[in-house]
Amino acid sequence: MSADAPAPVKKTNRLNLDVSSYRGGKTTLCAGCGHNAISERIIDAFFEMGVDPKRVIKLSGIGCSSKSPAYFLNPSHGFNSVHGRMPSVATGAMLANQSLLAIGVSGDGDSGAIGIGQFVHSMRRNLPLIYIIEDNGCYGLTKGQFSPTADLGSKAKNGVVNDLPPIDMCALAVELGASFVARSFSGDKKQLLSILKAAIAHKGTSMIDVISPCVTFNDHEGSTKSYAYVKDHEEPLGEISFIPFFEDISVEYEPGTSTQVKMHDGSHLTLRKITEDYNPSDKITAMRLLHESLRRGEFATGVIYIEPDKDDFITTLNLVPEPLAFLPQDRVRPSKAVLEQLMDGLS
Amino acid sequence: MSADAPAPVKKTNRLNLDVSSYRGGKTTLCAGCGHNAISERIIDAFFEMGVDPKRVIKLSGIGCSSKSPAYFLNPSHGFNSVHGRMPSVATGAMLANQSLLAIGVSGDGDSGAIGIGQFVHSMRRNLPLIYIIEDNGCYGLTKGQFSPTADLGSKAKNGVVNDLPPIDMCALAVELGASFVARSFSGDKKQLLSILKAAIAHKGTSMIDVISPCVTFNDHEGSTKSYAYVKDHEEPLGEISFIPFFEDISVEYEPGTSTQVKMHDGSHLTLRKITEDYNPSDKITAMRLLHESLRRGEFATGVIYIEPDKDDFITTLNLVPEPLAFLPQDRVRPSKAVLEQLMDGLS
Amino acid sequence: MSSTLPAPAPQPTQASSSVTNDFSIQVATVNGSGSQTANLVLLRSIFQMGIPVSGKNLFPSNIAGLPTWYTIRANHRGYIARKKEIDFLVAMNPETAKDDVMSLEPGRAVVYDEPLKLDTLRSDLTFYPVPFDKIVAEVCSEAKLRRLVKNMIYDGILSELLSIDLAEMAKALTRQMGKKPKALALNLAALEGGKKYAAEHLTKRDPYRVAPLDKTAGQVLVEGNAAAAMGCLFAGVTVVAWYPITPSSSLPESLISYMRKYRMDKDTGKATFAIVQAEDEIASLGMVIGASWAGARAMTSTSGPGISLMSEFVGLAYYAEIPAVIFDIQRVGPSTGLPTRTAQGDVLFTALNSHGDTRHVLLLPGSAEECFDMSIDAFDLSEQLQTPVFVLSDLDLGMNNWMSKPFTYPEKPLQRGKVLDQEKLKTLEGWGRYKDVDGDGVPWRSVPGTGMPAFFTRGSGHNAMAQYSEKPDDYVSNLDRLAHKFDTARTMVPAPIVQQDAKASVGIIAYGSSHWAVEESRDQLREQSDLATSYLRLRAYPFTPEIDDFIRRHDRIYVVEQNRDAQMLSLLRMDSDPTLVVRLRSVLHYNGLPIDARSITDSILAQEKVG
Amino acid sequence: MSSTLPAPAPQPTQASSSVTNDFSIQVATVNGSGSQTANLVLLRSIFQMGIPVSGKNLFPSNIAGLPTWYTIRANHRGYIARKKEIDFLVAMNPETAKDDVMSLEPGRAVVYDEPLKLDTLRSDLTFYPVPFDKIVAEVCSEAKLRRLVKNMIYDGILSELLSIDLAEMAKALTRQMGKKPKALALNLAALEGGKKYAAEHLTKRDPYRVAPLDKTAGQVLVEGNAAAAMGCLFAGVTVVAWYPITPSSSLPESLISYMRKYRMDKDTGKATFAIVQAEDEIASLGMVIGASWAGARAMTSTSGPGISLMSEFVGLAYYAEIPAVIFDIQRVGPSTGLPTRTAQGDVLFTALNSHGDTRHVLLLPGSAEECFDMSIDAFDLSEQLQTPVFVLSDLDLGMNNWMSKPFTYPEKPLQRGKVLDQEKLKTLEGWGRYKDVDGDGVPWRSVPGTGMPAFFTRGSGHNAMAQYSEKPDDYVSNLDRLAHKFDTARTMVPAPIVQQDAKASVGIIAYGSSHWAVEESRDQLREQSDLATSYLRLRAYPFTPEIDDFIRRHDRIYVVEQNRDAQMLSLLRMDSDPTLVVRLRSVLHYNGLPIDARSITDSILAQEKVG
Ligand SMILES: Cc1ncc(C[n+]2csc(CCOP(=O)(O)OP(=O)(O)O)c2C)c(N)n1
Ligand SMILES: Cc1ncc(C[n+]2csc(CCOP(=O)(O)OP(=O)(O)O)c2C)c(N)n1
Ligand code: SF4
Ligand code: SF4
Ligand SMILES: [Mg+2]
Ligand SMILES: [Mg+2]
Repeated sequence: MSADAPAPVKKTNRLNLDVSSYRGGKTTLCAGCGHNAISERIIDAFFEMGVDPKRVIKLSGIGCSSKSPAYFLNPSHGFNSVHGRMPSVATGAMLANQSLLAIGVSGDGDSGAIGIGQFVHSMRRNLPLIYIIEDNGCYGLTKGQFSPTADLGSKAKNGVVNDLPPIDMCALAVELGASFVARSFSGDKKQLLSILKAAIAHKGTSMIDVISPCVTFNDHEGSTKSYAYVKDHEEPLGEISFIPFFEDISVEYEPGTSTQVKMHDGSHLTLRKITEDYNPSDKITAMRLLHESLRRGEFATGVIYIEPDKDDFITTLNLVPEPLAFLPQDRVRPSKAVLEQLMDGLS
Repeated sequence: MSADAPAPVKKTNRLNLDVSSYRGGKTTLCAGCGHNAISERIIDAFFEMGVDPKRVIKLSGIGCSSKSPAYFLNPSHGFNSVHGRMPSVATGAMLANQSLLAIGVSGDGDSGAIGIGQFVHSMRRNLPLIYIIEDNGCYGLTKGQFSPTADLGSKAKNGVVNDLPPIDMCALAVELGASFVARSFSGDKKQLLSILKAAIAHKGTSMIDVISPCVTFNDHEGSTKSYAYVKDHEEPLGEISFIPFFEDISVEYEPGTSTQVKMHDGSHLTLRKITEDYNPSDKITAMRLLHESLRRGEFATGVIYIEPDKDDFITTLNLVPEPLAFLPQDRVRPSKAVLEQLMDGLS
Repeated sequence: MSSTLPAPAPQPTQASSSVTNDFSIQVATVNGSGSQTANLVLLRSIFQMGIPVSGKNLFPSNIAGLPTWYTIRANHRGYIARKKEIDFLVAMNPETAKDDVMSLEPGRAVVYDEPLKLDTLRSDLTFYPVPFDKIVAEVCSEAKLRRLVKNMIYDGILSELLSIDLAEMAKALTRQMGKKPKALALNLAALEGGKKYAAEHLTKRDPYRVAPLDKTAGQVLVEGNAAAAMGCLFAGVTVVAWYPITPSSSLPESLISYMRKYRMDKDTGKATFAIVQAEDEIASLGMVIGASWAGARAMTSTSGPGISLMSEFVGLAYYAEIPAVIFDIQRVGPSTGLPTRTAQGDVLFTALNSHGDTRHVLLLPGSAEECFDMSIDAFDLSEQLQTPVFVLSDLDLGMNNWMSKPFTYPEKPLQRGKVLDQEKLKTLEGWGRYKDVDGDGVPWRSVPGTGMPAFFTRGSGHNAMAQYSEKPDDYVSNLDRLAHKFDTARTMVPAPIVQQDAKASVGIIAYGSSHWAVEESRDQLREQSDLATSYLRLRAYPFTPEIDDFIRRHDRIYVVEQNRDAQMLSLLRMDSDPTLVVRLRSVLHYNGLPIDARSITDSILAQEKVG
Repeated sequence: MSSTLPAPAPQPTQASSSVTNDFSIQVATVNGSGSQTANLVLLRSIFQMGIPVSGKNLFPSNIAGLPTWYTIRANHRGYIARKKEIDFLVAMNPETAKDDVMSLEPGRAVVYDEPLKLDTLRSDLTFYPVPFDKIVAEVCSEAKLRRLVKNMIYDGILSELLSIDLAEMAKALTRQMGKKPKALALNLAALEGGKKYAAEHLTKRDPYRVAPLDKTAGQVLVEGNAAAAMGCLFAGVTVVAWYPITPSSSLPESLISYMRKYRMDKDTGKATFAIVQAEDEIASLGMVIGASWAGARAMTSTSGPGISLMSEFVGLAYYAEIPAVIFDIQRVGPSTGLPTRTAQGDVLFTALNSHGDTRHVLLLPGSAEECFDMSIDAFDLSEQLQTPVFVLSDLDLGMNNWMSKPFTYPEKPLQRGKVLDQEKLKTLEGWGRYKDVDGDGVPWRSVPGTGMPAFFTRGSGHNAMAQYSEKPDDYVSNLDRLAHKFDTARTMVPAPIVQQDAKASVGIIAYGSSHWAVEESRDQLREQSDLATSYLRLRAYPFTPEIDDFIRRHDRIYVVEQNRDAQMLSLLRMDSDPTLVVRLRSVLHYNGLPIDARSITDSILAQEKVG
């Protein structure tokens, strides 16, 4: 099945779970908040990919965005940590149990301001983590102050004007070595769903910056994070579709007009090109694309950079395949002989 | 005078100060440490530019590199702050008194690890600050652990191998909007001196990443931060020379073979090109250069990116020209009438 | 303080036919529904009628759609602490209406949205059903505006039921919406619509009413954070670095609007200040330290989580002796705790903040007026002592509306402390940054850009001349001088305010926003249990000698505070004369709501019984 | 502990012709000069001869070129605390030689580099000039190696002058350089060269000498940080996240080498552990919290500045009830203070760490052996209590070489605490993450990936079922349970060790590395001032009942600690029976050097005089 034929058609997925096993608690976010739409897509993606929710962990920092893990995947353990530190908590959890599938939800303030340090270093490590930034250019939960992704010159309700250029989280991620970098829009159901599904199949860090309008504080005229603006100014890299490894890919195959990226788990990501040759596996191309669309006041959306075979952090650390958390005592406490040997060395 | 005719020829500079007014305390760093060479160049640069040392403030974080401000410019106030936080302290000081000239010295651990968050945001603000990273790929002061600029695969004395790709501080700085980004080598007297002099003339943030071998912990075979390695692998962008505004520029003028950058204060930076057309004012070009030389295991040295007229943070904040620190009471405490007006509004 | 109020009059009891100017109103809505205007109009109109009043907003940690309660208390004796019992409920929120009604004491009154059918729930309450949608439809044609206007209707209803002068409501409304004539007209219509409906359809059956009084003349209504921001404005702050966090944000945000209005240079139109929203709290304090080091008056404002992050820098500022004014608008811990609930939980953490041996000056404002005054004190003390000063406010004091005397203009000029200049330099033979030339432990500082001798600023690795030193004796003498400086601070901080009752063997010690409940509780203790009490209100740390004296004068001391761990009591145990420690007892309130008098009274009486 | 030592023998006095096995040697060099090997050989050879010995390295905060002092103390009674007076000086550092010599007591001895001409400085010392360069030239042809070999020469000299068996030195040297035959040969030659020179040119004129004893049989020499690392190895730690900082780094770095040696999976050669050098301390603790939350045994190690940065996360872990083992190898504050000086200055800051109401478990190792044992206890307690546990060591204990009994293999299996599984789930009707089903305040936790019911982890904004709640009652009951859990901790932490002297009216309370100086001081007090003392050594916070009992049994209690602010005394004042507080007095040592017995003795005697 492809993103073109949306989930609802099927009643249950390959685990015979229906979509309700992927839903979460009732949202406490504002009606119309982009974050809610993203939660919906996350539910669809995990459902359609047939991921066992008990294998999933949901982590976040603090913010409206960081509240959202409570609104999807109820059967999964969740951790609403502290502001800007989701990446370190996710890192620890994955080191403890590599068999988990981690999705981290953060905000542009959470990741771009206080959390930029952990953002930088987690991108560098290529930890197995789906890292979603719900990007609304403001601090929603604290009532709309500018975040580091706010537009230069945009004006807040209290009349304060933002006088600093925005940080492009995608450009940073590419520069720092993330192996899957994408940008989408909370309102673009089809694209966001395909990207999320590809991210689930990806092995290392998938950093997805999702423009997600804050209808309460940052949906005003002239804000490039407003719903209206993004609708007009997004520049899709072309159609994206994703075929999980367990599905027949032939249907989607349209040679010539598309690049195919074979994912780590054997599934395929197809980018059907509309613009000039775009090669998502070249950093310089990715950077140029981001800089140029920024100059044009546009958002390039889609999968911007991908390096499917890059070693993830678990591989780099050469860990035993079993979860470290559950290793039995005899594998983690050396024998008495070892202690004696150590003592001899000191006597 | 140009960097080709080095300082010692002159006895005193335009302030009639001799070089001793620019020296610092006796170094406590290891003999042969790259950081010492950098201190020497800083002394020369401020002396040759005829900067009044009483106008200068020296700031740093913590590390061997961060100790070095004690070893130059004794007549200047210095602040050895906490690990990774030099940028915020420098920001506060410059906001308090914009008439000061701030030089911040940091290390690759200080700025690349714990301090990467403040690094990112200070680059973004384009604060008037000469930001020097004395880059040795390790934590010298804590005895040689890897820093985030350490080479992938390099081996520390205790046998631990670095398994993460290095962060390119110059690429980050360019991406984040620093208006003057350069790279040099502690051993390259002539180039480093010209770059420092240009930085002194520059208006916003000048970020200079200086490869500075740690002879005690990171000078071994195969370290790209070792003296030997850098000597072989640096790829200068071409000759650089700098002409302060108060000196006759005609002598240096060599049309055709060089780009001239007119600095904010009217002085000129000349890049004589040896390689293909290099345009230091284009971000994409700068990024490509950095990525490609990295791939080749080389360091591109010289001025990598420059945007001389970008507004600095003081301008952005629209501050009165006088130092805020010294404004008299009548300019900072509103009148009794104002208080009454405020009280009426509340009664 | 109520010490400035007239002698207590007997409290009216439920029995009596009418309860005038002594009851509480609770409006239960959902946040984001725009009830704020209606609630403020209600508050102000009662205030304008001369009745002492207070308003407390109990809001959730999200932006829209969750339950919010706004409680207004009117009290002729001037009690403005939270009242535990609700007398008059306005039930607008379907989600909580049932619980709200069930939790009332018998005899109370309820205005509710008719469709909720609350009257079936209990027979011992007075119910007033109101068809809000019907009324709103009549006064407001545009459907999408109705949600907002709806709230103004209950103001109209209450105007009729509680005899709140409609003219005062109109006046209060006008001052808020003056600039938006269309909205104003609409809301005025809603007000009248509500009043009209009540007059025609509801018959008054509850005892609560307001009657004009003269107890608010000359007073103002203000939030503590706004008061503190004004204090900073008049303290001549020049560099502000902050990071948003509830309940602190409204302090720097108010400050921004005041500064943009009153601190732009007349001639050039340029700013005589720099306000930076930093990337986090660590950077905020770093900027403050850098600015203070370079001679500016600098501050930051945050809440508990920010204090935790600032700890390393706080220690540096203490040892390097750099001024820094830090506002901590306290909320309950930890970071993903309840950001919209109040507490006094950072007392120990701020007093002892950072690793190593440290002690910090705390200022403890107990009123909006003190939020203003102590903001100015904070800058003076911080520069005079060359050390960080924490101003400990809290969510209740900072974000709620408080009745207050108008603030008095600071007559004392800015106290910039010992900043080295040419003359001073001459008088000192051989200046040293950390030399105690005056015997008060406070050295003379040289500021960059003044032409004064330079020095290299570091933590504790220095001698009196600010040269790097690892010598044990240099370290000890520096630490001892810092301790001595803290004793100097003891002589400079605001003294406690003592209300001594000659015949009292029981003393109460409290601080900050607990003050108002303590005042009321003391009246309750005296009038209802005739227990006489003396009262000492702490206003600062380090403790001044008055405190031990006060303890000495009483057999039992109750330390009242809003935290679980008796944090101020712990500091008192640490610092007081050891022989007095046995007299100290504790009254604790830590459920996240502002403390109320009844809880204090009950706790003290219970402990007094046990003896 | 000296309680395990034979009955005290009279101490030899300077007068007596010879002072055997009771003196201190100080080697003054510059760091980076490679003197470490020579000093360790000196230390080990004396140790191998059966004489109790300790070595303390007093080093600067840089890498090379600054003065360093290494002091070795040999003492037949087993006193291994720092000795204040230096008896035998080896002056190799021109920069400090003069001061070093001038600070000696009369009658002491000095070996010095001949060109320094120190003998002219004083006439009341015994001087031994040695032409090091001349000797080194003879034994080492390669000029560039001489700098390193030079140090071995003074070992040879001392072997002759102090009658230290050269064979033992050779043995000690071999065990260090065994793998580098060339270097070994060279250094052996230097040793002999030195001894030969001394034998031929120096005549013994000082009283100090060592003679074989049997007091070190079966003992080991080890650094506290290495001991703690071994503890973590045997505690079965699986996730380690750290950031380098002196004096902590050697703990994780020793751990890395042990883990790579003993914790690689036999069959696959893969790691049964993950050790991450994080970008900073905040990330380090974040990773530890994430790992513990996911069920791993996780730890970090740092020093004061790191603790400051971790404060926010510590509070989260306390409220969210997540295990975390945090080693704090204390140094003096603040961050740019003296990173290479020792202190016990983080006691209050760790016990009360983070904003809001918090209390943390502290373990206080007093010996290398306890560094090992308590590392294991820390993981057990942290998982059993589901809360952070701090292990407070310090630079002296962590980085210096200590004589110790060999460590005993842990018989008790890993205590993983209340981790929910299928059986348990059945027995609980309706599991709730924060339900106190066992009455000890410790709830059952569900770990992701185990198939157990999921929950959403947050700070304090939750009810017993881990659902989001802002209800006042939920908040209070959660806080009260956490307080109750801390009382449970009280029953589980290591009890203090008490040495009761029936006739003592004076008690001493101490902890951590102060222990050894206290042991010695008690002998001094008894023998020289015949003041009998009892002694309680604290080993953990929260305090157990034994402590109040101990205080009750004595009129005056001296709390000995290495900080300025009497931090443990403050905690005792906060937590003890108020009637006992008057008995508490303080003995403080905070000059950055390890505490010594004489300072304690003098301070106690002085206070006893005043009475
Ligand atoms: C240490 C700390 N500082 C500040 C805060 C207050 N705070 C909560 S959320 C937030 C910003 C949220 O912005 P963003 O991450 O963009 O999320 P959004 O609400 O916009 O979705 C801030 C500053 C906090 N919780 N902790
Ligand atoms: C908060 C904190 N963590 C750790 C340290 C210990 N520390 C001091 S310097 C340093 C790293 C220095 O590395 P770098 O910045 O590269 O400077 P270099 O010594 O290599 O010149 C560290 C980790 C500290 N001082 N403060
Ligand atoms: S405030 Fe903005 S970001 Fe937060 S929930 Fe509402 S719309 Fe979403
Ligand atoms: S350790 Fe390395 S960085 Fe530090 S002073 Fe020595 S050579 Fe320089
Ligand atoms: Mg946001
Ligand atoms: Mg470095």
